[in-house]
Amino acid sequence: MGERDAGTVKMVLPGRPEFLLVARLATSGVGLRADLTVDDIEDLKVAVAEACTNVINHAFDDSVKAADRVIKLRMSVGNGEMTVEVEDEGRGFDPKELERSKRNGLDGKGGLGFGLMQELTDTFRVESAPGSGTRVIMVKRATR
Amino acid sequence: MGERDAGTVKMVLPGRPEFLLVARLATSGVGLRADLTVDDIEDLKVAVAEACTNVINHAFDDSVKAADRVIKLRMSVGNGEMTVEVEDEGRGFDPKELERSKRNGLDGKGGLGFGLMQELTDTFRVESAPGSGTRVIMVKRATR
Amino acid sequence: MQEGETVRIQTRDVDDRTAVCRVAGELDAYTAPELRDALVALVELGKIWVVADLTELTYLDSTGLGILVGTAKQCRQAGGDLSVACARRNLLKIFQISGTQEILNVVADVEAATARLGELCEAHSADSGEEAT
Amino acid sequence: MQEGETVRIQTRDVDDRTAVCRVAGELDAYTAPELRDALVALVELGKIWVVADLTELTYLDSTGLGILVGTAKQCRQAGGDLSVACARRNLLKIFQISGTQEILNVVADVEAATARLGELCEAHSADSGEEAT
Ligand SMILES: Nc1ncnc2c1ncn2[C@@H]1O[C@H](COP(=O)(O)OP(=O)(O)O)[C@@H](O)[C@H]1O
Ligand SMILES: Nc1ncnc2c1ncn2[C@@H]1O[C@H](COP(=O)(O)OP(=O)(O)O)[C@@H](O)[C@H]1O
Repeated sequence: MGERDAGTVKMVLPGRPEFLLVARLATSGVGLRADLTVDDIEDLKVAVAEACTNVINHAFDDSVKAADRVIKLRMSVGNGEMTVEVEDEGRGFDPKELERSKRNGLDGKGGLGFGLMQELTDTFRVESAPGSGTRVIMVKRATR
Repeated sequence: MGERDAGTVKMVLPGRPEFLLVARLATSGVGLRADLTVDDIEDLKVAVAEACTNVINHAFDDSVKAADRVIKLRMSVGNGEMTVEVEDEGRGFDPKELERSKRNGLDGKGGLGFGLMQELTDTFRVESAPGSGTRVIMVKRATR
Repeated sequence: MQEGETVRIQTRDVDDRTAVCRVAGELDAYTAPELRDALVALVELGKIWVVADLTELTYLDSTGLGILVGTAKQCRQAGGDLSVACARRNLLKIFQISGTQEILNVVADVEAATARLGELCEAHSADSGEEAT
Repeated sequence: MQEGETVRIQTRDVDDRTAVCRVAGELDAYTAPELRDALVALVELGKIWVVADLTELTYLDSTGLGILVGTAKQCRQAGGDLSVACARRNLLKIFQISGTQEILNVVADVEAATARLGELCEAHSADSGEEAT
């Protein structure tokens, strides 16, 4: 099914915690159509939620109007895998800082989110730079 | 919660049956945030799926490329209700024809989809004209 | 079972003219073709008395209704009928507002559906008998 | 219960220093504040031995983990500890890859978690005893 029925779902969600559920449910729905297993879908739901939670927690300065704090999701199915992109037009950051924050782990401030995204997906990439927004790209392969 | 947490979720889905599930799941997620009851959410899921099924079945001529056959969904929460708009840029039709097709009911060809949308929502409106796409607007009030 | 994990269809013969078709999961325009094929095959095999067991179905819309109504007609044309077993509130509402409760002989469970088909069969034989006299 | 129908939290005292906090449903950045408030209140009331019963939790991510780790630290600072009861595969994976299995004393059920806290309490008393001598 994965190969024949390639397709892309795009979403724009308010960057607020109450809409994380919608991101997870959409991930479930697209994941089923990508022939992911139930376990793989659970993993991807967490990875997607982590990326969205980061947008909510880190992307926007207080100056940004509520209506402009949005999360853009792009989920595509095809070639036996599911790809999710989570994008914001927020403050961005230097991904090189990640290594440092990762080492802090749970004891420091953060780093856990990206760690989970990396472990729970097959491919994981962050594109970001201070002042130019952030895009996280994650791929989960259908294993059945 | 409904009043404070107003917000809008926008989606673009491929106009194909396998993505109806994604539309229903998103409806569930937003419905929960709109404080709809489980029964009201079930009703709205059917109404949304009917509108999407119509896009899949009726909106596009064979000449339209697969990538352009999309369903646009807009779900918003606020004022104790949830509003869903289902839109396509397909062939459109004359809503006046609806009354006729409704009378045919199950015995004729169709009319059932719009009938269900009307019965399962609190407010229901169709905007369409031949050649200019279709938009269905449905409102479900939170009863709890 | 997770929501949306497609539809699951099982058919079971009761006698050479009667079968129960159990439809679990979600029935929409994506999963409906599978049910349509199963029901067409059933009627072609001469099962013209069909119980559609929807007691484990969680989602139904006009596409599924269309298939059930179409099958009911086919059955009746062949001298049989169809009865739906369903007790879920959200689905009963769909039968009700679409006005298909009677045409589909909607009852609460498979036992009642089988009994309903028995009644219809008897009425049918009686009719034929009357015509014959 | 429908997916996403929020989190449900129940706390139950075992003795004047021990409590079980049962967290069912989904724990994300939306529902986590409710758990944080419940756990903070518990520790403030002197319940420094806490079982976090996640056996009916279906979703957990870094926000929930952060609250559990924070509470475990608070408990330990006050001379107690926290133990998580959880047997769901997808959640165990989250504890495992985040390296929080040990710090959170993750075990399979409430009984094992209570036993684990008992051990830790004894070890603690023994330590204090040693220190005292
Ligand atoms: N969307 C984003 N916009 C701006 N900064 C971000 C974004 N996502 C992550 N970051 C930065 O990367 C850091 C590490 O993120 P993460 O690993 O998820 O841990 P945490 O969110 O717990 O800090 C964050 O603390 C933040 O500084
Ligand atoms: N999105 C659409 N684009 C074009 N035509 C539509 C659209 N939605 C509905 N229609 C027209 O309205 C008619 C009635 O729709 P409906 O009540 O859902 O019944 P059915 O889909 O079973 O025909 C359809 O047969 C079709 O001609």
